[in-house]
Amino acid sequence: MTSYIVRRLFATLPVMAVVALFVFFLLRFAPGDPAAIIAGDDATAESIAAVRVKLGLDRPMVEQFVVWVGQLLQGDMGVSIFSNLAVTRLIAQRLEPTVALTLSTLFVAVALAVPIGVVAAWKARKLVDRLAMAFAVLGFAMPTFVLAYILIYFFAVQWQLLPVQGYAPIKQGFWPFVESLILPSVALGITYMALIARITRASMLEVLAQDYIRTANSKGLATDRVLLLHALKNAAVPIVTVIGIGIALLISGVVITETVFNIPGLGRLTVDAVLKRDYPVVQGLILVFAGAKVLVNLIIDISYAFLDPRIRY
Amino acid sequence: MFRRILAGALALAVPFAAADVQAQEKVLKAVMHADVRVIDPVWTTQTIANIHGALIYDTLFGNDGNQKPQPQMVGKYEISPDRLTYTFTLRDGLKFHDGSPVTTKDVIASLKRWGAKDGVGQRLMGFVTKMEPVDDKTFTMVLREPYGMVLESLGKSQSSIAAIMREKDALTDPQQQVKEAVGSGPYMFAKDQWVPGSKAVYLKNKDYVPRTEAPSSFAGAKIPGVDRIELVWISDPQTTMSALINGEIDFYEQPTNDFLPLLEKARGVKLMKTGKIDSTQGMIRLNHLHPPFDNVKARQAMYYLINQEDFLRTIVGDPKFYRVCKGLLTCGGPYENDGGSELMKEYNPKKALQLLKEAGYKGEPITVLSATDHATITPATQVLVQAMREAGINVDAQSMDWGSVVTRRAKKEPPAQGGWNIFVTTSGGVGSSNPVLHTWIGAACDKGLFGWPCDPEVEKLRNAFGMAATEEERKKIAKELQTRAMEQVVFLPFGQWDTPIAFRGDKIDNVVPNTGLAVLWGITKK
Amino acid sequence: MAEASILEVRDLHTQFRTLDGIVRAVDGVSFHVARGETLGIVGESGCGKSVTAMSILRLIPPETGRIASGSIKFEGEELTRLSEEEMKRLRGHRISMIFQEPMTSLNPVLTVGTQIAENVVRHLHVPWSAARDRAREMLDLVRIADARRRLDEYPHQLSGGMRQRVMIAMALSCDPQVLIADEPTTALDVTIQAQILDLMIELKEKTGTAIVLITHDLGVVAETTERVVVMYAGRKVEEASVEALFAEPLHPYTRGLMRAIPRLDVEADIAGTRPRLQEIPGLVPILTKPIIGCAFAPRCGFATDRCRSEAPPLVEGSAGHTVACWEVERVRASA
Amino acid sequence: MAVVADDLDLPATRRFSLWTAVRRNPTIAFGAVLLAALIIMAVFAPFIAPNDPLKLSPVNRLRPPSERWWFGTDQFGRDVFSRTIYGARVSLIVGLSVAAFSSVLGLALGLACGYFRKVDGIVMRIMDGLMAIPSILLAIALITLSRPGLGIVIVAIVIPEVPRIVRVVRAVVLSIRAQPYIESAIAGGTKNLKLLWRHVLPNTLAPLIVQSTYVCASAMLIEAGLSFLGAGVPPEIPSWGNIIAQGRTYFQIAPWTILIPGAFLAVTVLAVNLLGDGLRDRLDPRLARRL
Repeated sequence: MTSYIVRRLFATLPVMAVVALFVFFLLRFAPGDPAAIIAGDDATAESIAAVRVKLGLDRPMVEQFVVWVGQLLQGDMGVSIFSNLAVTRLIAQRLEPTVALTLSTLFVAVALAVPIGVVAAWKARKLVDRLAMAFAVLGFAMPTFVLAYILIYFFAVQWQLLPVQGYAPIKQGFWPFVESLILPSVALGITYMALIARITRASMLEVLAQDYIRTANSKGLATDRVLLLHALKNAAVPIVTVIGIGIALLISGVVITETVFNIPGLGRLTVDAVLKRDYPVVQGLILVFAGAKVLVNLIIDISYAFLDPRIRY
Repeated sequence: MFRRILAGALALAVPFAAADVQAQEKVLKAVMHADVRVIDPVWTTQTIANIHGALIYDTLFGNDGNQKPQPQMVGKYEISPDRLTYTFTLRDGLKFHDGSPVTTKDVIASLKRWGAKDGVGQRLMGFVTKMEPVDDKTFTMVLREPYGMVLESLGKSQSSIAAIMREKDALTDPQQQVKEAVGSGPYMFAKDQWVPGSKAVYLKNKDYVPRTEAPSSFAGAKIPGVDRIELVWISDPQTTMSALINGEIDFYEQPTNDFLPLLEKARGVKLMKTGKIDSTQGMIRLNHLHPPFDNVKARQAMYYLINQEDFLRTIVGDPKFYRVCKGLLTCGGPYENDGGSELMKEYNPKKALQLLKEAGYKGEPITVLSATDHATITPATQVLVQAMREAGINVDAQSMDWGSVVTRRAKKEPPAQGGWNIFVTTSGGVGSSNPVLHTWIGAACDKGLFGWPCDPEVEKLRNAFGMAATEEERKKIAKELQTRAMEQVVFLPFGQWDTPIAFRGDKIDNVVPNTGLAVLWGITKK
Repeated sequence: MAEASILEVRDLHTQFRTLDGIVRAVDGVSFHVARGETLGIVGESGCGKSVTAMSILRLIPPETGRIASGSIKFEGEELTRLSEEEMKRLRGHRISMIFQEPMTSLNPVLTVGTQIAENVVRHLHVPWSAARDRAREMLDLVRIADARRRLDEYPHQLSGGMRQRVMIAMALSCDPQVLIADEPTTALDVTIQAQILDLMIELKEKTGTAIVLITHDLGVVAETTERVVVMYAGRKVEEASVEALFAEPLHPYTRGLMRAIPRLDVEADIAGTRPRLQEIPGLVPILTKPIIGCAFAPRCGFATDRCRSEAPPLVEGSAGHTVACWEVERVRASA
Repeated sequence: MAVVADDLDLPATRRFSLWTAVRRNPTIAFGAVLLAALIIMAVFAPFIAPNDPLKLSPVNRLRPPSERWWFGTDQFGRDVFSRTIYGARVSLIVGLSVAAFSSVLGLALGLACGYFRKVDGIVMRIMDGLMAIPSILLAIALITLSRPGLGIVIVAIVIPEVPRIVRVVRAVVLSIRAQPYIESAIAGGTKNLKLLWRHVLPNTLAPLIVQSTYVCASAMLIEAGLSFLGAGVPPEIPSWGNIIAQGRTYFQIAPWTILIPGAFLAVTVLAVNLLGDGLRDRLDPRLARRL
């Protein structure tokens, strides 16, 4: 197992290299001169040039790239053009909300989706199945922000049950933390619920057609045991795969959700940084996201071994 | 499995639940119009940086609610009879947040840096021949001519305040931002708790010695009212409104006008009209460098496309909060006048096009920088573009976020090479009420603001205004200036409007109307 | 007869809804199983023999199929009228079943021990530890060496023969009165086939469980069963004791099947192949259309116009030997 | 189900008729009808919409739905009904062209990767790299490369989608390549191009078509998301995303500016998804697992 993990980690190096290369040059080709932005509202051409020299933006791109990679390897992601703060610090202080939102969303999505998918597969082609799937597909079709506004309007503004916006770090107490995450996770979770519910249903349908389910039924086992143990455990691998894909997609959804609910996470940091051409921050963030994705894939792959005894590394 | 996860979650939760102890601290949560991204108020003209700066830095003078300069850091001062030599003595008890005393060295360095960067400061420094310390607490400022706006400039609240920093910070190149935000003001910046894009935190400066006079805008006693101010950034106005109604924030600086009826109805929420002249003025800026607007006839033709009611109704809606103003100086302000107003007598797109053609316009595309994410500038631009299209002008509306407009508008190249012809912006009414402080009215050619209007006559009148000794003289010059600037079309005004402050009346007290800049330090929590 | 029978199926009709119409998979089949008896049900793929087995346990998927009519009596109890809950208590307990594919009939993600023990826990209401002991006993019984270790293994760690032994252990773990074995040896090697069949016979002797052995292989029937039911196109076409059937098959279809038996007594030639089997010409009829006359008529060398227009009733050809054929006499004469 | 498959060989004769097609596949029919209606609405927008979707009318801002303005007006006094009708054009153009471009690109790259081992290594590394970047962030970054416009939005959505298509196509190609008949054809000296054209391409079409419907649906949602974040098509173009994004500030005072275009968007995405589900069930039942 350990050697497998090590091999996998090495295998991700080229991917990360591609990401790094891509991000670096993408941003260098983007219009909008960071030096002009840094130099201020009424900067002269000379002061802009001075800033450019100071940031090393006047040097050849290859040299800039090498310098950047060299710093990266030392754990230095550079300094934000706007706030003059270290990129690592900017990312670190926004990590918790995004991780919390992602996990809680995943929890909501899975907690809704798996039962829906299981029931739909169990009652395949019946009314329950049609309704469950219609709900799931509609959840997917609904733009997250529209759903978010509807939820805010009722749960926060009308009934005042939950906060409208913001994020309470877990160190401010568990309940405020949970409270601040409920609406965003539900709004975002509904979208991913659809994805997971559909794959759960499909996977369960396939499993339910298998001989060993017939065996389990021929033993007169209770329905819940057949569905939840015999079937679901077998259906788990594709479901977990999709959950993994879901985490990657979630990051995109997180950007919008963080904006609507005003959660100070990585998503908003990225959008702001891209729109303001804060190169060092964008570079750092995209690397972090890519790294996270690689990590998630690894965890998913390892989890297969726990779900299916036939898989060994 | 689930049991194990649950147990884990609880184990995590328990120690944290106990950590909720800071509840006794009095915290003001305020949502301003923008996020604090730059901590150097001198380096940038952003209003939010100025709000930030006004919390942590002190100024030599502060303009009061009537825009009269009153001493703030200065204890006593003397002006020589020829109005050329100013002697300032700092009052006692001034200390920076790091504990070091404020000395005249700090002050002079700070004024020099400010004078190199800020427009008003540059003008002031243009008259200053030398600044010299007498001792640690006293210094002199010697002028070349009897410039009349010295104290007003030092006490101004809009664009960059004349913030007094430590000497070592003030020696930073004005083109670069200062690295540390250490001032001597009523609040201290908690840089370690700053999350750019989300919130900026200020802690009460317990060592601050306020003045004894009653507070009035930027003048008088600055008494820190709470232990902690959090400037929370919420980009979505509706979310901000809901958060205020839900009691999650205490103060909302600029609620969208359409929300006012909802806020008025909400329990606990109070609205406060901003100060008399603290309105927002809408401006359409033409680029004087490139055709067709390098021709004054073409610029004047644009007046026929401005129906202020259309703009104001679109931006603001309720007539209670807006006002038609066909002048360049704030209507309601001391220098309001009708000089040049007759240029804006009618909306007539046909005539506009006809005049443009007479001025040599041949149907080439006019590049309009169209901001997509600004509460007022975005709709105003849409109204303008529609009017231009109605006239039959070939409009090339280029959409971008406001930040990009800010970058793009600095480009002097022709529109086809990344420049522009028109952009829309706004200006604070307090600054716009004074011809010297109102930098957009200037016409200093290359040295002026984007659009680069170039007219020696306008500049001459602005200088004359600064030199004027009496109020009558000033009023007279203001009218001449506005007439000339309107003829030159330094910008096209499309009206002015008020944005009330919204806050939780049930939770906070001592909110004062704005005079150019939100005053937060005095707010107390119930 | 009725008294001695533990399971009695009468005029069973099982149908499936498909987009092409209703498939009459089982179309009026009757038979009985005596206590401790071994009954063989023989037929080609698609003749409805597996559906018959599934019908007895009421495992026909309700969304597509149903028992349209008929009666299934188990120990005098009418199974078609039991609630689903009552059926569940019966399955795996008093009637159990083993399937053709040992490779796929065991759950790949659960250990062998769990799969056997859960049956015991479910029906005998004993604690898990006791059920595991029982599972180990059963593995010993089906002669799996090192049973204790095997309990914690997963199906993919076992060979095909071992898996079928596990299936048998599982099926017999609650001492059922009837064991329905649906092609239990088809997927196995010939040598393993014989071992499994021997094991089943041996266990039957030991436990007194009646066995319904469903197969397409008359050779297996000959070796294992006491009585045989031959099915074709959802109908019973012949029933007799093994001896009678092999002595004188009366239905042309049965004769056709017999010609297709792989002769175990003929040695394989050097290349390892047995002599080529003779196949029955033609195809199994389409079951969505009502079959007029004898279903086998299109493939039958004896068929007359009557065969093609009128369904033959089951008649007693000789004592205890029934057959559904209009031309019995001609068939008998041709032998 | 296994029982049926085991015991009954279903006959292969089927009479084709519209009714049986609908009955067999109600989702395809439902999705197709819905989508057709939306396309008709988009194409004939100028005849359906009662007002100019761009015309500002400050006097009539934020009017609720009424006889005069069926869906109300927005904060500029523009007719939401007309804007919604025109908005269908943008959403459908984005959805369909993203689906088309990413399919074509993905197909070409996927075929190349699956078939030519040399190409595979490099291209797949790049694809992995692209996939590692969250798609909406990649799209925003790409959009900043050029001045805003429908074209760049389409390109920016296409690029992150391509790797997903490439993967699907490549997987199919690899499995086909392993088939004995292809191996023998290669051994027999059949030209690569001919092989690809005759044997490989037809087999990739089913999963490709199914996949591209999902791409189409998600493209429309991403377009809306980009507009919401202020990085989408220029605001003067009335896309549904823009209508919602511009109305979002007014949700509590003028919910119609958000809910109505939102509902249209949801229904369109739903229709495309249903079509995709139906096609998947019909063309490639096993694809359900791979997704």
